[in-house]
Amino acid sequence: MSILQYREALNQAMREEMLRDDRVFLLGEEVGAYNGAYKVSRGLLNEFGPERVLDTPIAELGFTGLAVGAAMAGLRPIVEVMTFNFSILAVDQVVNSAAKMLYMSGGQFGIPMVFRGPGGSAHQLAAQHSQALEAWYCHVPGLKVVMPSTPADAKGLLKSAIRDDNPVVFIESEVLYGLKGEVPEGEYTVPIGVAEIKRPGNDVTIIAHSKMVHVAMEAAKDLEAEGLDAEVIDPRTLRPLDAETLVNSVKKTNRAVIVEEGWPFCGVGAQMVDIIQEQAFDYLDAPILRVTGTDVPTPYNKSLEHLAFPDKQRVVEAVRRATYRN
Amino acid sequence: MSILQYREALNQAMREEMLRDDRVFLLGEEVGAYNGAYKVSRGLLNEFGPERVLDTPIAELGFTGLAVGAAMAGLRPIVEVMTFNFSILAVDQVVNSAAKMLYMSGGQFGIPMVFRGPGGSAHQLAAQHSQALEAWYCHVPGLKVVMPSTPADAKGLLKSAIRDDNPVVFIESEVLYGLKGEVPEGEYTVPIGVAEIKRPGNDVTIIAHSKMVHVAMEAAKDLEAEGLDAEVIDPRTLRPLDAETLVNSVKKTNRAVIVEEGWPFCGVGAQMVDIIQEQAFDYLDAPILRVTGTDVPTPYNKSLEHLAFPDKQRVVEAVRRATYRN
Amino acid sequence: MSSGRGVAHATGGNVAEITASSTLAERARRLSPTLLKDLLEKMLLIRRFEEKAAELYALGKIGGFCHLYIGQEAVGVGAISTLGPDDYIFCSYRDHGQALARGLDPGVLMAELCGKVTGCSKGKGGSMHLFDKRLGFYGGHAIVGAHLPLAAGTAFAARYLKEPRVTLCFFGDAAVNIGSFHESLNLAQLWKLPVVFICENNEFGMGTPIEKTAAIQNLHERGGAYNMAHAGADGMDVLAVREVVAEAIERARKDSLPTLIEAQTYRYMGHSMSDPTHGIYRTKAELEEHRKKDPIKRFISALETIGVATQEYVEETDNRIREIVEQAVVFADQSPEPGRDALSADVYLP
Amino acid sequence: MSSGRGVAHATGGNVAEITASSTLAERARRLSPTLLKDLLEKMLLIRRFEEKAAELYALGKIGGFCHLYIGQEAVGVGAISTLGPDDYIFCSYRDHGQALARGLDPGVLMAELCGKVTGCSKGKGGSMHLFDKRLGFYGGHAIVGAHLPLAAGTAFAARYLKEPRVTLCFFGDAAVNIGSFHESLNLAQLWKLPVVFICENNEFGMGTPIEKTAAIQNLHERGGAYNMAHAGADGMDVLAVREVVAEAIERARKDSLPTLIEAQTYRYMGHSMSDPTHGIYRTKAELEEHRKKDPIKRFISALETIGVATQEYVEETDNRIREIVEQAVVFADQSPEPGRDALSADVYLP
Ligand SMILES: Cc1ncc(C[n+]2csc(CCOP(=O)(O)OP(=O)(O)O)c2C)c(N)n1
Ligand SMILES: Cc1ncc(C[n+]2csc(CCOP(=O)(O)OP(=O)(O)O)c2C)c(N)n1
Ligand SMILES: [Mg+2]
Ligand SMILES: [Mg+2]
Repeated sequence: MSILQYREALNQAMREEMLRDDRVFLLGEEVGAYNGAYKVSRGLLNEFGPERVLDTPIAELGFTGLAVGAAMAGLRPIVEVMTFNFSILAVDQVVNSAAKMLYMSGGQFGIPMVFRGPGGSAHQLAAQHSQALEAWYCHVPGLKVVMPSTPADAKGLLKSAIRDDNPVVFIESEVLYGLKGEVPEGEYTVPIGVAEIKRPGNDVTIIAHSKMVHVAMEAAKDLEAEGLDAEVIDPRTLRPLDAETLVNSVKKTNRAVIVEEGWPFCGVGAQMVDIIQEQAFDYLDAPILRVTGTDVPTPYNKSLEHLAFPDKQRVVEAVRRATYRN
Repeated sequence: MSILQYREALNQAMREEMLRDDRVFLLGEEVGAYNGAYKVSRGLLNEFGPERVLDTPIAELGFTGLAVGAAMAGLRPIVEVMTFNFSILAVDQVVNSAAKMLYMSGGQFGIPMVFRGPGGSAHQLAAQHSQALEAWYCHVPGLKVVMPSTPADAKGLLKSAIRDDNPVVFIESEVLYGLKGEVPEGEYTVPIGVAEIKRPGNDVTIIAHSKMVHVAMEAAKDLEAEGLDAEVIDPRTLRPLDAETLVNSVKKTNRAVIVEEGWPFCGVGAQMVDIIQEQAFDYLDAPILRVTGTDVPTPYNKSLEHLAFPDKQRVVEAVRRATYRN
Repeated sequence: MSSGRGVAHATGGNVAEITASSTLAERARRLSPTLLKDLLEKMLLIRRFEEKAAELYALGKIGGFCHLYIGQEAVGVGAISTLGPDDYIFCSYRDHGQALARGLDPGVLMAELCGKVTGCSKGKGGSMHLFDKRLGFYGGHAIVGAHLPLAAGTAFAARYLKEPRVTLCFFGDAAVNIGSFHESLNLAQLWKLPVVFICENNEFGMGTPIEKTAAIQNLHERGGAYNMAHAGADGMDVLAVREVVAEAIERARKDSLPTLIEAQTYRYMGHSMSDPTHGIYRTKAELEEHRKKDPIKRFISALETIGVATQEYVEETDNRIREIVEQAVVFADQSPEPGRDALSADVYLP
Repeated sequence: MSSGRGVAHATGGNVAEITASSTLAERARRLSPTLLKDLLEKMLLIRRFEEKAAELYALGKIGGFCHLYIGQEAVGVGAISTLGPDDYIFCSYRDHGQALARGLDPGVLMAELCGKVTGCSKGKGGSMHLFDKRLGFYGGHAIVGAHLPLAAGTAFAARYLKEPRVTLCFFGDAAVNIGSFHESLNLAQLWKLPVVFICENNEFGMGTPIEKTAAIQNLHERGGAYNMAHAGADGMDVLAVREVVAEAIERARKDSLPTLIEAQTYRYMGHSMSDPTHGIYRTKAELEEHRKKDPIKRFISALETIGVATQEYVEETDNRIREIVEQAVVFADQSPEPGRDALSADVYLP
């Protein structure tokens, strides 16, 4: 094991896969000479040269489409969107080209592409630069959606994503880039589609992904002090979702709280609620509760921004309600 | 009452509102000289002239943004997207400009814009021309999302949408354009945010919007023959959702089936499940079931396409399961 | 056609002038009879195939949106005749003609239009989404402008893999106003990608004349905004198209540089089978006027002039092609539909 | 600058040559001292304000992304000095300078940067989203290129309402490669909208030099692709900017026609406060070289040459402005934060 930052883990994953397979290349704004807006691609231009690490114009739709075309011709592009806010500009190519190509060509053209970058809110970036759009991508058949919460998962899942023959939307977290954690030495991958139980428990299941995993873990610690033993699950992949792990946990705890940073209406948590209530209806002792981002565009002001996103306290309160302790 | 087609009802709504308010204008591809790709704008160019009915280039992002800017300067644009498939190209302007402008300007700039056109599948239009994207728009605070299922609602809701001071995403149905129905004579509107109980019943609540309302009504008829008395509710507006009407119905029937044409994962139905299970948990006698579009890009072949979307039979079966009659 | 510093210019400002210098027959004389006959056969095949497709659409055997190529045959046939077997082709939804020009079996194409499992996209793509990987036929894309970046992508891959493959990308006049046209052309020139963008200017995007939507006269001059070589071509003259495209293909293959070509052509049918051929946006007289410049008739008369084809030969060929099209219908009719399993197949690779 | 059929051309191919013909001082002589002093004061105000903003950012009083305008003052001040009170302005996220040039109160601006309720966007927009409806200041937009169509929209509204209002739209060099630039310019020319697009070419989009991303030398020549009048201007010369923009504003106001202007300028600071001023993409020497062409110093020396300003006047003015900026900080500091209710307010109008 070595201790790495989340961004270093991602960097290692790309580097190792580029060494392993010539067809893997990286393109995006500032990924080359500038080493990436968030320094995730540091050193890659130096090591692999400008043929494999390409600084693009600000043209998300164009360069994402170019990557899809390159994938049709046998390459394995990694597209870095500077942040997922700008992925909205490219979303037509992700949905209409990447996700549907295999199907509408009757199975001829798979698109082995990774579409990655940071999603969600950071610090006071305001309405247009702070949104968690995973629910949109999760809605679309043909895509896989991966959101790692630790350096180890970041590395292992990104390597799996690069090797996957399907388009993978890989959403990182800007505020986790500096997070340090243990990462296994040497070659290893984490499979797409498998959730992880971060903390076993018996009284309630808390499901959270990406940076919310850390909020959930903190809440679980506080709850422990109150005598509540929470099981925390990180789905890691949102599509395909490891429903079995979620449902089995709820069958054991009989209660669930789902935490996400995104907006509430039609969020990822709603889909989890749907699955759990359908598959574990008879086990539920209370309604499943959700803790989500507030249903507003993100405000700039720091205190308002803080109110806009889930925090430990709100998770603790939801768990209390779910366990009828309030 | 007069009998009108759904498209005629929409046409009347636009015409009346354009007569009523000079600031209302229409723009989009083929809306003028060609009378609209689906003839919804028939006659409007003739009556209002090229200053108020504008044929645009194929530039969804550009002309939608232009409409948002025009709204900032006091006009009340109606943007016709030829179909909602192409709205994906404009979605940045809808989400980042229209929906957030009021908020990020601290309340200075409301965007009174209607963004309308047909959504969902039609007949064998294949993967890129058949998708129901309402879940995406419903996810976004700052937007309202309206989906009428009858000529009367089409007219009354479109008039309300045009008068609304907020951006309204108004999703019509291509296969309903020819549908005839009674429409009140003279001036009238249908309020945004109010569901309609299309058929009262006691045994199960079926919730469906847009063209799925008609599928649900047919299913309800079949179910009646089996001795099952279904209540069918058309939310009409998806955002803001009339949760109260839905929840009250389920408190009465204790069971719910939700029908939608869109993809299952993170669909609108998932959000309804979330709301109902939270607010009517103790009333539910069975898991809430969903009947959705299949989780695949839409195939061209007719029989496959038919399999890809909910039909009466699938709704009937879901109700049987929800009432433990299978 | 020229490139270089500043804004590049076409040899002729107006595309109509481009081939005025020498007649079609004179230019034909320089080419082999085999090639000329092949071009004629391809154009005739497209014409007869499309006429039959219109019939099957009326019968309900073909569904959805179906955009015919009648009138534009010279563009697809002339342009594709310059390609090698490993080159890539991208099209919009108006893609039957190019698929046939590339050698897609008419039966396989007709089967796709009829939604049969023997179709080139297993009946799941339909008219707008024809694909044949082995032929380098990379689709059939139905979002206006969205395949231009894809074409830049295969061109990128060719350069990346150091393969001498060129990409040819067809699109309509109305596509020059959408963002992805701009982004793609800029990327292609910037990264020196071996791609030829060919705009089939059939004067209309659905019912709207291009002058009403593009703030420039000669569409190919938009290449100037990217320092890209660009040229116009008479799209009703199969050899003119061939010449202009051949030069661009060479530029792509030898120098790894893109070109923007505008082929001036005309569509005889409605935008798609759901639209009228005329009435709102053009008169019948206007349509008839254009039909007189028919690319097939013009080419036949040139071949007759230089003695490569006789009237009998043309008739016989036409009959043979009609028979091929009949057989294509039979093949499509007799082919099975995809099974239920097909619904959920091909969403993900394992 | 010229428009007309075919591809329009600028008077000078290279923007650096544009104002070489007469010196800044000579041109200043033709203008009133009041105007000249106002221009100087505005530029100084921006410079001092931005320096202070950098300090407050370091102190953590300002958060998020904060893009300073230091070095580019002549563009905003020169351009906005040509507008009438009812005209519209749109900016990218790099918008402090234009807001001050338009007359936004420095205290209100500083309060916004500090997220206070007295800010021009009630503390909810922040640095990237400055809005002031009464001043015609229509934002502050943070998606590259996304405000160009908005600007076409207010211009459309002016024409629709038959109001003589003109829209001025600022954006960066790197924005010329995105789709909405293309779509907006085409629409603006097509519909003859009274809008002036002004590209502030500060040579870089974040850390990438514009030559690496735009396949054309002089960005304003892209106007040619839309038959749009276009011109370059020396963006380090406030009067040069003023002249070129004034001509474009007149074209918009009188003839309802758009113009694309490229102002050649330079940013002294990092892309945003999170980025280094130099190191990866430019050397310190390069930066210092550019600082020598400082638009404020240049303007001061011209005003001294023609006797409009003395050194004492400049010093005194600078001190006065520094005091204004101090007061702005005091105002911001003393202003309250928005209350909790603000979180869910302003999402919908009733
Ligand atoms: C982005 C987008 N907007 C709108 C449409 C609907 N549409 C399909 S074809 C078409 C006209 C295209 O005209 P042109 O590019 O000239 O090609 P042609 O059909 O003449 O071959 C339109 C508006 C679409 N498919 N994609
Ligand atoms: C569509 C989009 N892509 C990427 C970004 C991230 N981004 C913000 S500013 C910027 C550089 C813009 O450079 P330029 O247009 O030259 O303006 P400048 O910052 O130099 O004023 C980038 C890439 C964004 N805001 N929007
Ligand atoms: Mg056309
Ligand atoms: Mg710049």
